[in-house]
Amino acid sequence: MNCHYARSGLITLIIVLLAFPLAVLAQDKPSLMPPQDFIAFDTPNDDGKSISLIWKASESDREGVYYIIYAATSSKGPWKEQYRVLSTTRFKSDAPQYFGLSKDNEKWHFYEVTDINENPLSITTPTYFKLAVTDGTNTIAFPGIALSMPQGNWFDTSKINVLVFVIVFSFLVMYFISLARKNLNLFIRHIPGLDAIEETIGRATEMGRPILYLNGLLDMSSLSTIASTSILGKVARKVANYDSQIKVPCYDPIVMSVCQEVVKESYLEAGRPDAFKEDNIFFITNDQFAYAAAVDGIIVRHKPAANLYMGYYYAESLLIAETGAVSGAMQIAGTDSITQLPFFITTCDYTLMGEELYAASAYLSREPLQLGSLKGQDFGKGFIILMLVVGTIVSTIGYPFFVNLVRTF
Amino acid sequence: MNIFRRTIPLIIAFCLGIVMIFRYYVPHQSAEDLLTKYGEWVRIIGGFSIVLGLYSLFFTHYTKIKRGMPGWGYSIFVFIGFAVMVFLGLIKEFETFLSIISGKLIDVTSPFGSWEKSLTGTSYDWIYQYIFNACGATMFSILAFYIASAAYRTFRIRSVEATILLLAAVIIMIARVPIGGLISHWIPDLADWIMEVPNLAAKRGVLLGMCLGSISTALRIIFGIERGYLGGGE
Amino acid sequence: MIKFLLNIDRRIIFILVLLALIIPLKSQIFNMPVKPTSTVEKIYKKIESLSQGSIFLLSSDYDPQSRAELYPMHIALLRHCFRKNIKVISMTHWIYGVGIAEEALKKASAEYNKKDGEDYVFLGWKPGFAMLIIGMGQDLYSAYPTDYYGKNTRDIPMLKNVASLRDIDYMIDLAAGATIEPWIIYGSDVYKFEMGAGCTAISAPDMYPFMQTKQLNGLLGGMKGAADYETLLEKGTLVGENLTLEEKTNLAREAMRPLTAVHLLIIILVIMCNILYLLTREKK
Amino acid sequence: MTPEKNNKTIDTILLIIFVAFLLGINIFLFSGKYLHFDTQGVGIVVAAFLTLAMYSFLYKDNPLFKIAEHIFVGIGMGMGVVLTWLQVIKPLLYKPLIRHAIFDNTPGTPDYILIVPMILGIFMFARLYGKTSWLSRWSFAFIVGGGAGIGIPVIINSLILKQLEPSLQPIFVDWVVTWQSINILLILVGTISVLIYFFFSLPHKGTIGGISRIGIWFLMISFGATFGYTVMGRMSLIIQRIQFLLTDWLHIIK
Repeated sequence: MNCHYARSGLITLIIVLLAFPLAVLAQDKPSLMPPQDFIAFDTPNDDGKSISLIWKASESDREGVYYIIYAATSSKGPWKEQYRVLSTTRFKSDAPQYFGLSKDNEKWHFYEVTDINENPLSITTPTYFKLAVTDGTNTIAFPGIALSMPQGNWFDTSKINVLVFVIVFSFLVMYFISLARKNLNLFIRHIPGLDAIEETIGRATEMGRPILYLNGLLDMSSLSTIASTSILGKVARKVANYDSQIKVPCYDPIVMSVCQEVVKESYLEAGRPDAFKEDNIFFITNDQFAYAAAVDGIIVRHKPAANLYMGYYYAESLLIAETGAVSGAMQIAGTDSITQLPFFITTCDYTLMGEELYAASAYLSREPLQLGSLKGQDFGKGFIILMLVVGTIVSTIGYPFFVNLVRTF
Repeated sequence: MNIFRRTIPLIIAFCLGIVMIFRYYVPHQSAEDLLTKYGEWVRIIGGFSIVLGLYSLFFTHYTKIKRGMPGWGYSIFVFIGFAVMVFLGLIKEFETFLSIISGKLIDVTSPFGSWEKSLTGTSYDWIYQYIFNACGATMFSILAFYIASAAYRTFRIRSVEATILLLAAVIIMIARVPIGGLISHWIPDLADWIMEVPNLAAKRGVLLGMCLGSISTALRIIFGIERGYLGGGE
Repeated sequence: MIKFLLNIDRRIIFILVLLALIIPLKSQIFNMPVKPTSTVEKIYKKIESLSQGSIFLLSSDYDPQSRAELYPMHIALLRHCFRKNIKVISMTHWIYGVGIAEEALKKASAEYNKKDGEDYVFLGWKPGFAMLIIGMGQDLYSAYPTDYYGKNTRDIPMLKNVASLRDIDYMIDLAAGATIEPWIIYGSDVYKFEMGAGCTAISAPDMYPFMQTKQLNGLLGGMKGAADYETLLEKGTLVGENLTLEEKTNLAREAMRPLTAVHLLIIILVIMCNILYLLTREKK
Repeated sequence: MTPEKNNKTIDTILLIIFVAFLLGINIFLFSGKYLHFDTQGVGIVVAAFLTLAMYSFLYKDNPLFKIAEHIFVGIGMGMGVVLTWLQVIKPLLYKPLIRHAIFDNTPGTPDYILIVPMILGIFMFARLYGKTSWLSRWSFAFIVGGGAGIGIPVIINSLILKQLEPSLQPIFVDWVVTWQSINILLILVGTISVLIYFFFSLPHKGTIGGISRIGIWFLMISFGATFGYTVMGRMSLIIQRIQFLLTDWLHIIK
């Protein structure tokens, strides 16, 4: 046994001795340099679970050279190797969410430590780190210890561009809303689908058939459902005036109860509280295809004169709209579900696309406050178009300024 | 009374809205917890609301049966389906109910109660597979027929726009099956180009506009301008 | 006559569609070679490049309603792995997906005589979505203390060197819903493993941006993606190697025949109705 | 007989033939040992019946479809209730709070803060009594207000900025025009023209009208492409159903 070890040791020695002059001859690689400026600190912009280690990149960084990070829970050790980092990887520039986009970041190594010895870092006592560099034969340590403690941060600076957008856009909308209070004549272009609603209701009254109104498949916290319920309010008011009937089968119980409130209110405003029937706004089920089957049944059996589909839909869109189209009803759809738009476009008489759905309630009510916010949106779009044009030109010239401005992490 | 009916809801919406906006910029763990908690609370409230749905559904079908309205017989099937599903779905949960009655705590630790890690082999699974999924998948697949008949009825060269829509659809359809590639490799290439260039551009445009629209709706809600969801003025 | 054809009873179209689906399913009509797309080739090549004994994670996040589109690629991927002696970890985020995941694994492993615990592991379902991914990234054994059959994961021979997601060589998510993004964000981005995906045809276009950013190395989109993969698998067989009967049943390529027929039918119908439409317009 | 009545008679006859046919086939399948009389065999028969009942809607609304539809609605609702209990109320409310109120020996401490969502949830019931229905507005405000706040930064971050970033690519590098340049330019033109189509405060006349027309063309290409792309997915679904009927049920195709 011993003999075996000795022999393999001897062979290794011979190989090393033989290789040594070769290594000296191949001295184009710089010799190993000690690590410099090793610092540990709490990782910025995080939830307090990690510590960042940084140190200067050196000229001796190359394939085969590794940095070794040791850690301990006390300054006296015991030290234990935690990670080996290939010296050509892990730079500060890999983590712009913490350090920004400065060119200088490429000159610093960076390692994010989240656990030592497979335990999460302590948030009450500091963790100690040592750094060494090795090329397999030589190992040089950084003369010193770095220590830090993770901390949760209260503001994420990498999201500042999002904050600026929020503020700018809120300002735009609020400004135009306040402007709209003073100036009551704001222009708004035609939305053909909405102009047709009145006609539709008239037709339904003549035929003595109900109007079917769907709210889509999302719950009350989604914006398309909110837009849809507020359109329902306006539609219901016209329905009450024409003394027609509106049926609203619902997919979500909360949406159902909001719809009941909204329609009741509209009948009250129209002076026809007696004509309001709560049973007409009812819940079916919160399963997609069971809902679709039931709505198809309603369309075939009650033969509504008009179907209004406002809100967010999934695959059931065509199941419902095609049945409606064949039943001969006039159909108006409005959805912000981009993938379902083609099916509404082909099967409905009018379709409100995306943003038009949100604009509909302003359009129908002509309330200055709502129209004002539409104006604000238009300026937002103008702003985006400007950014697209200027940004593309600037980046074509060779400055990635705008790209960095909109970069998200 | 107006305070309770209108002002307080608007204050709730305003405060929560503002807190939630600024929460986004806080990387601290507590901000993350806030979001999780809020999500759970909303789910709890939503959970209660299913009672409203049940009430509405049962009321509708009960009235149909009671008044003997046309097709009332079918309403019975709603009750049967519901009862069977709830019974089988919660059969093991009755332990919990029993424990409430008997006053002794039986702990069912798994997050899904008796479901443990799988439904395979349970009676609930039988209903899911052979009834629920049979109906759902069939309803879903009816789309195949509808998509064909919708294409036949509406893909007509009535206008420039309709023609463009038709052409794009036909090109993609032929490129998606092997025959497209056999005719010429240009067909799948063209289809990919359509997906990646004009389609991307249009979707991006719609999406950007829509985002602005939804943000402005959200702002109107937070600042109490949009009140439709509360059920009108008063 | 033209009027009649233009406003044809749609039930006639339904029957035509049904015939276009059933006839090729029973016969070999429209049997055409499939030309694989590059996104599928990338996944194939990646698995082909893995060495024996590499660890492959397959998350099958779909339920019976999307089985039609995702099951064929599920089987094809498993066959490829088992043929290459790659070890497979199978799991699902969808409770309704457990049955299918188990079925696929049993079917494919039986074809290649692979053993549970040595050549593959079925972890089953657990709740948590993103939290589960993070948990698996930190410690697989505590995220899944036991496999689906109740065996202690620490004792499973195949998992001996798989302590966390960091030890995965490649991963594919088969998704009917929105599980690919969490897998990228919480999984492959953080724990640095390469990842591909398979999804339904309708959500495939949404995945292209992730391939641009290399967060996904390839994509199997719907039935065509699976058919492409089956073609590659067949081409990749060594000369002289005999395929078993099971291997020859290519679920997706079988389906390509009716799909071709029905696509052609719709195109012909559309062309026909437009000719008729033009004729009526000229008369006016 | 009026044609309508005539039609009705035909439909009734068809229905009877159809049901008799179903019965006959299933008896044959069971007696011929194609299907076994166990949970799976019965399941397949039930599923086949429901599948055909659903498809019968393609011919016309009929009693079979109505039965299947109503069962489906009932089961769907039942599943909703089961899932609400198992996934929401039990783990989020019953275990951390209510259980403590009922039993003395529950481990852990009750999470009293959960009384707030519980009360807001109970407020929803106020909808059922006209006089107190305003209480439910508090719950609505809680859900909608929070949702709006969560949405704003997320939409800006993951939709607006994420979409803008790849849009700001250089059109050409070193003044070399390639295919890529044309594509980037086209995407830019498409995005802008679609955005202009959505301008509400400008009439669609003149230049704006022209640009928004281009926007519509882009939209139409996109809609057509999505339509064509979806066909295959939907057809795959029906192939699966056909395979179920022909293979699992009738054993015609192996």
